Amino acid sequence: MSEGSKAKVIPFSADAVPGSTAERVHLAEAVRMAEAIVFASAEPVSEAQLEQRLPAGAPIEPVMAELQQIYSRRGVNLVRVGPGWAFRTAPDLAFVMTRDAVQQKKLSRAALEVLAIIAYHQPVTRAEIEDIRGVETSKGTLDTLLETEWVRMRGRRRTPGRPVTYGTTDRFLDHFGLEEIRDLPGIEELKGAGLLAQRMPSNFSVPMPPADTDELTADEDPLTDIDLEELGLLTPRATDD
Amino acid sequence: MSEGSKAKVIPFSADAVPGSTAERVHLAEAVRMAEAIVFASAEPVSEAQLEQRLPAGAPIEPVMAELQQIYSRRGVNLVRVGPGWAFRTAPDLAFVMTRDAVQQKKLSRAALEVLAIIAYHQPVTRAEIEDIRGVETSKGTLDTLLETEWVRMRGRRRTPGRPVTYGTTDRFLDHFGLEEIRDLPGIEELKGAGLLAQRMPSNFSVPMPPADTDELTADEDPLTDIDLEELGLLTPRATDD
Amino acid sequence: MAEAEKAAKPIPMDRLWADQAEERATSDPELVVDVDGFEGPLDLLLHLARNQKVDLARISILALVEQYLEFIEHARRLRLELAADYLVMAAWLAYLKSRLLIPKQARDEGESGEEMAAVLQFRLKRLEAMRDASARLVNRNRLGRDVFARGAPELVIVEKRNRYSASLYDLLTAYAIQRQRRAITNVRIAKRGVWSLKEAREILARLIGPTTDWTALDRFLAKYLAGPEERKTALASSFAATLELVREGMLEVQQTGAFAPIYLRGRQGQRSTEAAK
Repeated sequence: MSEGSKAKVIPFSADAVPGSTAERVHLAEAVRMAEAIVFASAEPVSEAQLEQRLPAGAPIEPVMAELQQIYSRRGVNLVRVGPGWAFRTAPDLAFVMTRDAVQQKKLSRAALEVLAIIAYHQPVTRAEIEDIRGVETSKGTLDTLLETEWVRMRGRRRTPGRPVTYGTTDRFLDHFGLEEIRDLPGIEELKGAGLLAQRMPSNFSVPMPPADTDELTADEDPLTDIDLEELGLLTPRATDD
Repeated sequence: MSEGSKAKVIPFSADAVPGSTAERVHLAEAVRMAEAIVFASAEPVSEAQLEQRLPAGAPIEPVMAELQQIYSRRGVNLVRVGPGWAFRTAPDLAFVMTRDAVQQKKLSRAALEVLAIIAYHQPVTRAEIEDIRGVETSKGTLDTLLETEWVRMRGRRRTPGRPVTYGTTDRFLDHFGLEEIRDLPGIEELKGAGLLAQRMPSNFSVPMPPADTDELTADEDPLTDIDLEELGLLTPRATDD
Repeated sequence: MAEAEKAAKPIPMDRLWADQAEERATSDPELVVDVDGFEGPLDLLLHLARNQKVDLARISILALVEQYLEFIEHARRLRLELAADYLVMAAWLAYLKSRLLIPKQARDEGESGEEMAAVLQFRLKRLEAMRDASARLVNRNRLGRDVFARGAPELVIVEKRNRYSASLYDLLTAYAIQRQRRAITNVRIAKRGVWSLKEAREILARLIGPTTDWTALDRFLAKYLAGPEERKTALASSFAATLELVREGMLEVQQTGAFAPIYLRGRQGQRSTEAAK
């Protein structure tokens, strides 16, 4: 134990309740018992149960009040759960109770292609992506891209079937070190970098994405909650809501 | 750790212990986190697990020492169990807790004796156990002990026949409220009296059971899958596996 | 054996153990023991040693040996079946007794009686120590009996997360390769490397529609036959298409000999069809 650590101990104050020394000792003992009982119980412990198990005459209310006070600033709090008492992790520490299991994954070639098409051609529908790539895009690929949070559903195209349009996110810009989406290299830069052949068919072009990817284009409708429900991204609301 | 949670984590400098107010606040926060993590678990939490979940650089040792100190006189204590930490109700409150006691399978006298021999003499082979007891050990007795998960096969002795060696588990420590094997009652005196030796010692330099019961001794080999198969603890693998 | 036991009024071993044999005074007229209750001869010896009510260190091994041999003798008289272990121990103890009683000879080999006795003493002490240890162990504050773990452990939520990595270079390469591949594929399609039957049929139907004169197939297609590579596929497809159109009654076809030019014309009517034949 380090020498300096005692100073940092947040004391459990046993003298919160006035009274004679003997009374305080008894109260402190009852507090310890209640603490152990609630700790070991699989279910919240009711005051009636506590009364049965604490020494006769132990004043349940001040005992539990004291215990709650003791734990109020600790990593674990004493809380009321229904008719009983239970210990629960302090709400502000909920994050330590979740453990991330991060798996490094490389995007598949197909996913990279789709991602690039979404970046350059946004807002773009799935059918349009397929038209550009000449092959079907599996749902898995789009799901993966949505999971990366680099791609999002932007809205719905105002055409028959109202297909969802996809676009990139700020996280995308962040990850790829772009200040704005228009920083994506154009056709000449791609040629210059040797990524595109010098001689491309005359009708070949690389589109310029919209300056502001957050703004919907004229032929897009915003996604509504109903849309999100349909897409399985929102659980349907209770009807009485 | 998730991106979101990073924001909440206060970074730690390893030498934060005796220092500025800010450092003390950080230590107190780490204490709360460790408290929440260990309190939430019924099983001991290893220091390795704690290290993973506390802010990077949080000094585990002073954090746990402080937490142990905080809880030393409470109805619930922080105890060390082998490589881990756990909260357990205070032993002096056993009388209040009888209601929670679960009916435990009663071990036979023979099983208890074998358990003690394994605990005090580990690593120990079945032949050595039999030598101490002067009687054969029924397979059922060892099975029962293995079933309790207090005893495990540790490895194989590097002697002819390569007999299996037995030792205790962390669960054994937890069940009997021991920090480590060196805390077994009377082990020092027994060692001093030469009673933990296989043969009557001519000199009294009797080696102690290793502090780290998980580490194989110089004359032990680890158990392999083949060994476990032989011992009927693993089903033989399919050949095409 | 069961009968013999009954006759001997055996003392249940449990009780013997529980009492630590303390109250089972040596005043008992004779040693009556349920041998089944013992965990082997060493256990029996330990029990007998304890009956001496002295520290094992100061125990009289000779007295102990005699008691054991007496017990075995007694059991034999009662025709108790004893496990071989007990008999082996008896033989060894008889030998030990002889060594203890007969002074060590100068040329004696092996252990002296005292050394053998010391070993026995050691083994008894060691067994007793383990027995005491097991008692101390079970009387500790045990988890689930005296000491308790958190009754309602809170779950640690494991969030499985994938972190994806890709560089801008990966992204652009994938895009460029993909777009380029498609662009070139499109160009090839524009060249129409292969005539499909459907295409040939469309072209034929379009070309022959207004024509009533016999025309060589080659000439119809002349302007489509860009190079020698296309000629074969165009010819094959359009010939197949021709046959299809003839069968459907839209075309008439004639050829004067093998490998001679094939002449086509739009169908003129029933009469001309017969004439063509």
